[in-house]
Amino acid sequence: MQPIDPNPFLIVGAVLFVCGVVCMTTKRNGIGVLMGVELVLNGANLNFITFSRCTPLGLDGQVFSLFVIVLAAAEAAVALAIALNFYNNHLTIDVDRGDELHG
Amino acid sequence: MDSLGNTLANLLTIAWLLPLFGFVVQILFAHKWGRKSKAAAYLAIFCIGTGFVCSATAFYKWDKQAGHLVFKEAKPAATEVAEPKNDSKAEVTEEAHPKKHSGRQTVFSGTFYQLAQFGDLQLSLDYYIDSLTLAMFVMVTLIATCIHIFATGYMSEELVEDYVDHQVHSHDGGHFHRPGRFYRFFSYLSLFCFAMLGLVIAGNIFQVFVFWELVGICSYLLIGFYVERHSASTAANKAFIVNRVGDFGFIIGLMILWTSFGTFNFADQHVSDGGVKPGLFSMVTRDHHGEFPKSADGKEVVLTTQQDGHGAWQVPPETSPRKTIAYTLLIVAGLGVFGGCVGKSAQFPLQTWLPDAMEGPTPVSALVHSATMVAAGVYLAGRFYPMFVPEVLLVIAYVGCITAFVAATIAIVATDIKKVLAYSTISQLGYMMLGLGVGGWGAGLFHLITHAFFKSLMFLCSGSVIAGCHHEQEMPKMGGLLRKMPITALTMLVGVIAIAGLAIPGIYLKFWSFVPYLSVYEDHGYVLSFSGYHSKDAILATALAYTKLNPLHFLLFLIPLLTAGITSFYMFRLWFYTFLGKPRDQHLHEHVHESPWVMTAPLLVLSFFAAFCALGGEHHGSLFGVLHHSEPVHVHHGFEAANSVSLPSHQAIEDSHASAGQAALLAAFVGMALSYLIYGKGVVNPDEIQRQASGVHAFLANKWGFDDLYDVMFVKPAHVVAKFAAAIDKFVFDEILHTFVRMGIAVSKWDRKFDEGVIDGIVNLMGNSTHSLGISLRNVQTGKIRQYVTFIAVSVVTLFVLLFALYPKG
Amino acid sequence: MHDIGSLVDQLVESTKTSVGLFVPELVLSGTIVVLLLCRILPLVWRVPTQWIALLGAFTAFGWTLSQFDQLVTPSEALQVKTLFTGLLKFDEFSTFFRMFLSLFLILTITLTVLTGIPDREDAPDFYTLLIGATIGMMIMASANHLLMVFIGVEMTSVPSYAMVGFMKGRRQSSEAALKYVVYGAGAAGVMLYGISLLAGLTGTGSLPEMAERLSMIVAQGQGISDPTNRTIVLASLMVLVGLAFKLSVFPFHFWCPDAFEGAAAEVAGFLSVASKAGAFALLVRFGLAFSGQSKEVSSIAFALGIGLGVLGAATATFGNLSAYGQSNMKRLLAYSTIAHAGYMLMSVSALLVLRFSKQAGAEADVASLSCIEGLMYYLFVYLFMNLGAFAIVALIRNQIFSEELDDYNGLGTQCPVLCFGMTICVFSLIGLPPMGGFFAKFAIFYSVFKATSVHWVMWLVLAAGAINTVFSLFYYIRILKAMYVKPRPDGARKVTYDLMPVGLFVLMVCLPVLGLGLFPARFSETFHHVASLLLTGR
Amino acid sequence: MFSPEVLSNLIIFVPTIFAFLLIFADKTAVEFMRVWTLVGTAITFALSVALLGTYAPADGGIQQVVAKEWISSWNIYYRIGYDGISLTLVVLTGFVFLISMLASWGIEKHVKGYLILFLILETGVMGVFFALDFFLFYVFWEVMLLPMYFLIGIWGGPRREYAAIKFFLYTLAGGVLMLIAMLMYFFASASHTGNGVGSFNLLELAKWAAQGNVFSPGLQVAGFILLFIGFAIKVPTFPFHTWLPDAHVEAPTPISMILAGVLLKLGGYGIIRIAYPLCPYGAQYASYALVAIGVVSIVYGAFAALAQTDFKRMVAYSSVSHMGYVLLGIAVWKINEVTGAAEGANYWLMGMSGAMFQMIAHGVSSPGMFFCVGVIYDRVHHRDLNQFGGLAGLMPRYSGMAAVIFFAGLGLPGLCGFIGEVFVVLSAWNFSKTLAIVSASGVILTAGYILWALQRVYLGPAYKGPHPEAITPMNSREQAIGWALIVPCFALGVYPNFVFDYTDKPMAKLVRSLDEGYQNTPKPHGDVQTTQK
Repeated sequence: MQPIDPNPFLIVGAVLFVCGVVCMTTKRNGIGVLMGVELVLNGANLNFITFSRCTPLGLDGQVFSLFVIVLAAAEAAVALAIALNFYNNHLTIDVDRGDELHG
Repeated sequence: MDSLGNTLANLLTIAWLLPLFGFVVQILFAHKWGRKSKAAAYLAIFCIGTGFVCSATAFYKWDKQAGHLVFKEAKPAATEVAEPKNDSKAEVTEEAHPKKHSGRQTVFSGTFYQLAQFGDLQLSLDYYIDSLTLAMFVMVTLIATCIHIFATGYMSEELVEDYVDHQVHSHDGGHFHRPGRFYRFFSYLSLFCFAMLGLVIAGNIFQVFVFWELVGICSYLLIGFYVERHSASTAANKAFIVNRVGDFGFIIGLMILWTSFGTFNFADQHVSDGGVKPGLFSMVTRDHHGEFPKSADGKEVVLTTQQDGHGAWQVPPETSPRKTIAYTLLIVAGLGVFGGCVGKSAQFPLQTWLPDAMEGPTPVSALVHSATMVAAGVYLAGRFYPMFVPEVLLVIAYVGCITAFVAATIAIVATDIKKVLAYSTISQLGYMMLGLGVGGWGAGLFHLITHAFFKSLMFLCSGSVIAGCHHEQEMPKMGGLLRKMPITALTMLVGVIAIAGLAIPGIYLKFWSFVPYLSVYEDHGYVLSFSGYHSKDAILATALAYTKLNPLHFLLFLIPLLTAGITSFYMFRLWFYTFLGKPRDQHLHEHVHESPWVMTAPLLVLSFFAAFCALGGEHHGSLFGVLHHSEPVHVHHGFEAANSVSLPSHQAIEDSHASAGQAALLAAFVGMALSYLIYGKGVVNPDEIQRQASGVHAFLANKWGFDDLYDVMFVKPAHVVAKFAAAIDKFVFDEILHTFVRMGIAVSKWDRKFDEGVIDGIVNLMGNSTHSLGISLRNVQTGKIRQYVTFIAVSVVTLFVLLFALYPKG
Repeated sequence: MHDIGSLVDQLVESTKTSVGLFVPELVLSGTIVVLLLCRILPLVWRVPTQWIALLGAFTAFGWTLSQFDQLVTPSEALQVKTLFTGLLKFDEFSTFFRMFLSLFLILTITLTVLTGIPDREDAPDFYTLLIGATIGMMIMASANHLLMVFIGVEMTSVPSYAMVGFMKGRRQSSEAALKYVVYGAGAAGVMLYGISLLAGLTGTGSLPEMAERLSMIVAQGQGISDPTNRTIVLASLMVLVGLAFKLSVFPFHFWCPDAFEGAAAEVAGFLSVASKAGAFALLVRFGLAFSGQSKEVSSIAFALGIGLGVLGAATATFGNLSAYGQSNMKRLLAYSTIAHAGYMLMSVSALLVLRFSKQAGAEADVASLSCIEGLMYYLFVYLFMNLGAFAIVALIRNQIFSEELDDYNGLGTQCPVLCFGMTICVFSLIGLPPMGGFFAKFAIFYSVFKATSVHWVMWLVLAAGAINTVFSLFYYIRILKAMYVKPRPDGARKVTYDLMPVGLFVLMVCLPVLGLGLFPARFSETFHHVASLLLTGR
Repeated sequence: MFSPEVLSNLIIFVPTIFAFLLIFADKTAVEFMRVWTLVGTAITFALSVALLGTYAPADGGIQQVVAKEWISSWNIYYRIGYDGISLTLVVLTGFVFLISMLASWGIEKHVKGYLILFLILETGVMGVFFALDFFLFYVFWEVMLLPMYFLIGIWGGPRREYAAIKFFLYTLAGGVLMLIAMLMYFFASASHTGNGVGSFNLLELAKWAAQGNVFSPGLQVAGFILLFIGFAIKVPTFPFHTWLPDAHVEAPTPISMILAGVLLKLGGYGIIRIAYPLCPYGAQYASYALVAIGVVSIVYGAFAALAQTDFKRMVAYSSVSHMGYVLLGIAVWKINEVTGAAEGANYWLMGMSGAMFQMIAHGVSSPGMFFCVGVIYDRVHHRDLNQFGGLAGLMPRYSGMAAVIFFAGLGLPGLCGFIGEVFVVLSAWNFSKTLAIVSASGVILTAGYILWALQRVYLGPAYKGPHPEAITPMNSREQAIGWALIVPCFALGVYPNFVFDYTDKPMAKLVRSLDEGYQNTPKPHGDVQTTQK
């Protein structure tokens, strides 16, 4: 395997991460927020893959990303279920409408 | 301790504790005997009477030891002792050992029990018995017995289930009804006797303070005996609190003594390891010139804490550790203790409580507020005399002088019979203080004893009058009572003559030789007079000698002399006003009656003593001789100081005696004469003068023609001065007192505000601010999930930046 | 390069030994399976679900207990080792937490039995979630690898989200769950990103290896200004964010009050204690991973320690002050848990400060022992007192159908046992002797106090701790005031309840609270022992 | 009959045992429970008297009777023991609880809970007096807090919530400070215990403090300030006193009696037993400030009392004033600025002993005063000083007793209040003339507020307030309490050696060791005793 420059990949990962965070903070739609989460996780995933290639991390990195994908799926499932439940109760998935609990 | 000492201690202790026993029994059981029972009175009389017997016995035993000053057994012994008294040179050697007289011990001290001990500091209840103690004991128990008996009659109105207090009105406007409190009165009296005797027997200044407070509280209880009367309870409070002001000084004095001397004991003490610990009086000694041993710079007084081979106390050598006290501290300590005396003896400027204290029943005024408790201040000043330096004595003299004069002038205008006597008491106490202050130790205490007799007599007489007049105390409503109450009137006259100091000079005393114990005087010329003359004479003589030595302080003789005249004036005014002339209130007069024997008998007894107790005066009199026994050593020689006040020696006093005595007598006669002209003869209408003096009308010509003269020369100035003094008393001293009280209350209010506002406020503020901070923190928790997530990102960045910004370098 | 055969052998061998020591988790997993199956197996369906869950929990507890016992007694019966090729660490420390968690599981299940949440229909799901979360926490406590760190956190979180939203029909519940899941996912994402950076920079995921590499890397760099080092710090920080979220440390606590208020009290009690226990275990492990010879790494860890101390102080203060205005009991207790996390964080901070100070030596080691000991003691007491408080809130809710503080007025005479239990728990939470909370707090202050000799900031931390004890009084006392001092409103309904099981449960929770205060010696010694074993790193 | 070991443990735990058994009592058997509790307190009192009998005053040292290991890894022991200082206070505690129990008969609300808390409180107080291990001391110290909170909070007056939490807050804050000081000493002693763990043993710590080289001056000063504030809150001295009026006013009568009679003494006891012996240098360093605080408390408390219109509040402030004497007496430690040795050590000893006596005396007189307030409050249900009057006629026996007790508070010779006050004041001159004079002025103010109150309440023609029909003479239970209070008032006032016999030797020993401790402590450079005047 020929060595590659990890920096572009890492930069993309970082961008993904930041995009995810921005998405989470700006989206009012619950699904949108969850998508932001996915972006964040995948930003990290990209890092793992990159590092598995460029550092002694090796295969561990790939295993990491596999687990992350699985867990992200599980989390997404639960999150969607909760979102659905929220919708059932509030008839909206605008997260800003959930402001009964505060103070 | 030899057997005589033990005997004396035991006898006096019995006399001292019996009233306490009486008190306890009465307070616990008297209410069971019923309100109509006189048993409490009998018990109290029994206790105090037995106390008198014990005291008298003790006195007799002591006298036997000391050389038969009073009770002679054989003539030779008497002359032997009596003669050297006049020979001051012969006494020099003897007086070097103060506790010994004629080689015999006359001072006895010891300890009852120890209160506490801290290292070598110890506090105990001690006794200190010398002739002064004994004289006081006999005086107090005797007078108290008389007053107890008198009170049995006087207070008999209380022997009812339903007592009507005419001075108190209940809600519905009627008079106040309450159960009688006969037994309560006697229990308080017993407690007072106990406290007073304890004060006298006390062997250390701390113990004096203890009983000082106790007599104070008894006085409080007795003044406030009619608790329902607001004036009474206020007067009681005033008395106690004003006394406490004096005690404040007393405590400061105590603190200084305790810290500088390490002991409170008057007498030396035998400590457990066999040594002797010097008492206060042993530590402050003067040389033959009256000088203290001083340190090199002259500012410190070195205490004599080491005994030489003969048992005399002397300054320890330079090499060994010395105890010293700054001379200024000694002054402050003296002033402090005297401050206590000022309060207790109602001296200027704390005299205001005593007139108010007349709210108490009259026997109380007679016992507590004339004869005994108020005299305790004088007693203490006398007892503590060795510790007073000349500067303190000067202050004492001036205080006494001012008090005597101010009170006397006020007494001129007083119309309440008891008030007159009260002011008179204050004035006489001022005399005593003056006597002590000018170096007349014996003179001051002499007057204390004589005054006790005649003043208690007069108070009882006034009590008899008041009882006879159905609790009317205003003299303007009396008059012409002589015929209705002869015994009272005559005994009162004895008192009046005694206090005025009237005498018939030059009568030889052969006449008296049938009285066995008086035969000692038979060879000497003697003025025929009652007790007051002698003692006042002694004080004025000392004062004259003093002003000769210290011309700067000439007022210390002139004012007392003037006061002697005023005293005579107002006392006779009282007597004339009350007993002579026409009845001014016919209705009252009709119901007046002489008091029963239970009240008049004590009057007779007391009048006997008021007349004759000072027989022989200060030259040959047994009373003065007895007191003289306890005189502090240094007094005899006086004190000559170049840059300070000097004190007269006995010789100097003796030299001034004749002139002072004549002057005083003259003043007394003038006073009496004026009084007679105005009140007795009615030459001038007192009411008229009063009106003029009050300035309501213009000056009125008097038909007798003498009016103007009297008025301008005597009455008006006197009244003006009196009014002024009264006003000063009322508007200045009372005002100062009230201002202090108001200030105190204001401060306390401020204090309360401060407490509730500031301190609590700070606490509450802290509480509230944290609380409101907590509440406001709730706003951070907006409930918006998107904000929360934003916080995550912001926080991470912030923490990252912070971590680097504050990262510990290196 | 190993040949594949020996690798496989190694794997098999490792798995064999590992599985033997992993039995408790496996038992719990089996329980989950049974619970999931029970709906379709009628025979099993007849058995009440909670008994199955309890059985599993008890087995796990017993097993971990025996493991723990064998580990701490000096014998060769069990050895400290890493499991599954170094993914998990099997030592006294982790075993303690596993035991702790399974004990807590038992108590929680018992509580749910008493309160009747969930109902028969939902019970298998609920217990599945509960046990699943517990397994996640156990993994957190024994994680030895960054992957396991992430998996543990996620395994804990995901069931927790569901449990918070378990009361499906309630608006608040769904809102709380949504907030929790979004917040949790965000935090997990940040954490994961940090993990990826850390793993990438060090080239390994294993914590011990990472420590060695770190010291090498950092030593090569040019101090803190070096980009690599900065990245490492940032990455560590991001990992800590994930933990901070679990611990509800200020400023990552926002989810906590909302989630707790929305969730059932039982769930809140479970989350407040259990996830904290796992997270703290992880935090300690993660912190200790910085151990190494390098001064630079130590100084980073030291700085982190100071930072944690400040955060701890801030958390305690924030938690206590925010609790002032609360009227809902669950919300009030949520803030209280935040405050307590702050106290516990102080001891971790003290640990790092002491361990990584420049004058580190034998004395500092002894001192850092006391930090871990204090933390463990605190957690142990906290288990009982906080669970007790939440449990009583749940039990009272079943009586008065309210969790509002105002509705507690005058309850003291109506249900004395519950109120008395609450009193004990509250006094313990305040930290008054003779309750266990006092000794726990004492132990923490003790360790912070030791750290004051290293750095002055720790004085501030200590002062904050002391002041917070006073602050906390205000709102805790409000509970007591409501129950005892205020009168019961006239119209309030009478409360009747069966004394027996409830009383027993309250006793079961409160007695340890008292006992831990009166006789702390036994436990404190054990924890001391565990701490020393952990630190000597056998 | 019993060994001291058994006796002291019994004294601590008999109340708890009684409280525990009370749990099983029937809620409605109110009278039985009261008698039961009374028996419990009586037994405790009897035991404490018995223990006093076994104490040998010849030895000034502390008799340590139990030292059982409690938490070994921390070197914490269940270590109890006593000397004359603690023992007199133990007897006082037994006494005050006994009479307070008698005074508790009027409590009708939740009697069972009240009695249980009452007994637990007694255990806490006794434990504090017996504890010789700092940790144990702290534990008992805080244990008292809990029942006290409820006793005020549940059975108190209208503002009881505020008062209870204020009390709780102050005391807890003080406790936290004490905790920190405790840890400081624990660590500082680590190098001297042999096993490197540190010590909570008060005896050992005091011994090391006396050696002087163990605890640095800085530590001693810091430790002393923390400890002092902790205890001063309890005493209470200005400016930490504002909890007291509220707590007193709101607490029910028996609890006020205990609060004033016993709990305040804990502060003084803590200063004597812990703050001073552990920090001789710090104590000496702060002595001028301490004396000043004491004096300010005396005067300030008296002024505040003068301004009150609430009877109970006035009595509460009088406690502030009276307890000021305690602090003043303890603090009058003058040293020779060259040698560092105590100057006029005997005066200091006198101050200390006076303070000790004042604690006992105040422990008798101030419950008495609160009892007097309580008696009338029970009848007419108000406490406005301006709305009384004439009680002397209506309730003569009560008024007589009240007069005696208030005079004891006033410091009348022959009654207990006098000795302590006057000893303390006398000892103060040696320390500072100015402050001594100010403290002496307290006598005037005290007379002022007490007499004024007496006049307004007892004297005068008629009762002015509401419920005149409710004024009835004291019943026999109240009379018994009154007598029980009056007898020691007199006994202590006439024969103070009832106390001094027991406290003399320990106090002398304490003064000696403090003196040594200060001299042995190496002084920081440039510190030329700036605090001394």
